Amino acid sequence: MAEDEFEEGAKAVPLAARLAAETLIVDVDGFEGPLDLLLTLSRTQKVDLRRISVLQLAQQYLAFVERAKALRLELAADYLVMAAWLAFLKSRLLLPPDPTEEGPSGAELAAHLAFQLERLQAMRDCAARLMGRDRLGRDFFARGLPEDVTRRRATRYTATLLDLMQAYARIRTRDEFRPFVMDRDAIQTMEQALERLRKLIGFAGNWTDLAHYLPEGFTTDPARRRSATAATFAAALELVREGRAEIRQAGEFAPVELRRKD
Amino acid sequence: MSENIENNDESLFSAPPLAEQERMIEAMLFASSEPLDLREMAARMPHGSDPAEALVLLRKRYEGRGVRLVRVGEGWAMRTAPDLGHLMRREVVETRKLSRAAIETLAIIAYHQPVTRAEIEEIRGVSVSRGTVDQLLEMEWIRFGRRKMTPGRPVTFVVTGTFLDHFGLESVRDLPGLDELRAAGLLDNRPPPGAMPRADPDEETEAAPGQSELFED
Amino acid sequence: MSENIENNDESLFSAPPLAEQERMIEAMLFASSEPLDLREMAARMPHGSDPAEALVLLRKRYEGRGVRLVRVGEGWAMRTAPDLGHLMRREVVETRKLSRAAIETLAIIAYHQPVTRAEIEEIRGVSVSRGTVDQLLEMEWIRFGRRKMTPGRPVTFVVTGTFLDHFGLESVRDLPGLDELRAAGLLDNRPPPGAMPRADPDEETEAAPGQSELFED
Repeated sequence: MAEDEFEEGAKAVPLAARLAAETLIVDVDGFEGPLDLLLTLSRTQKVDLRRISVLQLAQQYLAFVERAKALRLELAADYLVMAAWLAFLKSRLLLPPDPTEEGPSGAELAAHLAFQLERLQAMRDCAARLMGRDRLGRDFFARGLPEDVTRRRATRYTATLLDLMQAYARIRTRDEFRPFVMDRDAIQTMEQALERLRKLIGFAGNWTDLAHYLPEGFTTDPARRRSATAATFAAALELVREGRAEIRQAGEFAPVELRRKD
Repeated sequence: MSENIENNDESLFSAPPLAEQERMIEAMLFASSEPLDLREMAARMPHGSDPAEALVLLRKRYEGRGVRLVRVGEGWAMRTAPDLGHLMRREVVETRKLSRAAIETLAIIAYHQPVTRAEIEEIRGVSVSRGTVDQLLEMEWIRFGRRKMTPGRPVTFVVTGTFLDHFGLESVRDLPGLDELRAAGLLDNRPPPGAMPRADPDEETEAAPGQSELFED
Repeated sequence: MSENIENNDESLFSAPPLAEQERMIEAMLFASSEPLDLREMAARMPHGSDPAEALVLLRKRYEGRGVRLVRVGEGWAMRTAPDLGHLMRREVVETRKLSRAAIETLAIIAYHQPVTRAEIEEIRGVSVSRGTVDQLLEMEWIRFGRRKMTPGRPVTFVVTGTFLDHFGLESVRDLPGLDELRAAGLLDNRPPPGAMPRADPDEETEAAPGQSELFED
């Protein structure tokens, strides 16, 4: 963001003025913020960053800002904030420390700035070393013709004990089978469902969909199904309350499952 | 300038050692998205190289390995060994409910074992499809029992330990009896009809060869 | 104790010989352009296989070859030897040139990870543009790490396996110069004494919604 603002400001300068300016100012849009500029300025000192004169650096920076102002260069806000801070640092470094004053000393602030510059330089060096490494797709290569893993679908069939019992009961009563509930109307009462469920629950060792507990003849006709579902559900809750069964549902509209509690 | 001298030196000193050429074609064949022919390889290698000779070495090196050097048309390519193809597949398991025919067949086997196919058909009142029995066998929920000492010595079916495990039963004797089923309201109060519906006698004989076929498998 | 013996028996009987396991991982690693980790390999191999042991053998086998077995973070991959890169000019994939800001940001994330956006800005002394981070995320060279347990719980960035693979690094511990930097204290999170000249004090709080937006993506 700051970089963009700065670039715009730099472009506003007439060509003649730019040519007249010092190298640093010509390159001003090449800087990535005030810290970058400070790092570049520090190179003129030609010393180890650990032994850099922060005072000298502050003066260089302030001079740069002055020149930019003289050229009516619009400096981005963060460059000016840094200038103000460096002016403050400069005064701290020049004046003898005031023991009554709180906050970090000039020397501490200067040391931290030197640390920041050294760290930024170190990261630049690391970036360069990183980019100079052998790189995938340029210096070394992956398999050009990968053979993808194909996914194969396998179906596993399953059934519950209740399915098995119901199936057997269905066979043994086929043809002759007329569930007594068929003689009544399309209503299964909760008492009926509860009586039925009490007998069935003993066989429900594993989680079984509540829908499987609906009595024969109550599963297809929507009205009967609704009645039996409501009654069976209420009966299931009753069994859970009695501590004879456990009930669960994985999520909204997921099947409600029931299991005996041992 | 110095580069020129180097290039000259290189061609003067002729091709790299064969072992180095082998490394080169190994890398090229690995990285290439399509088979490479000798001409292409030679074009990329230092002057004087002989990819044909290096290929022989490389091919030998990969003999019996997990990857092989194979000829594809005019070119050469690296391919995984065919016997390891199963490693390139991943299974996705999907659980589905057993069909009504299968669960009924299974119930009959569990309650009546050992039971022949003809007996299953008699109880169900319909013929049992080959697929249904195969499916239960494949799931290892049923297996073949002893042959019955009746004419034709038909094979029988029994349930397996896998079956008991799945349904959490210690033995088939733990299956609820008819009385319990009735008490649970799963069976009508009226006694089941004395005579079971008989299947078409033709169906039974038809089923017999199917059984022995299954048994052979 | 008896269990141990049983386990040994089991693996003796079921797992294929080590040489065969080596062939298997060779085939799997050859077939994949992406690194595979031990878990993935073991899942595709017969029960009782130990890809770690076979990997040691395989790595040795490919030492000095045109193709090498390299470690990439948690995974393993086959890659051509870097000294043969010149033969693969045709395979070179032109990567988008990264801006200086992006390269520096990447280096800072790699060496300081997990690192927050504010920390990156502190190191670079300039705000990090959204586009720079987006580009690195899109290239899958960086990803979001855990949120920092500091006020505002800012998100952090870390480098990915793709990053390690691209730069041929076994792990972030192998980043060049990491030890020297650490010894010099340049990776310390040294808080600035008193108030620091921040470009915009509001920036940090402003950045927060942007960050969480990114995080949601």
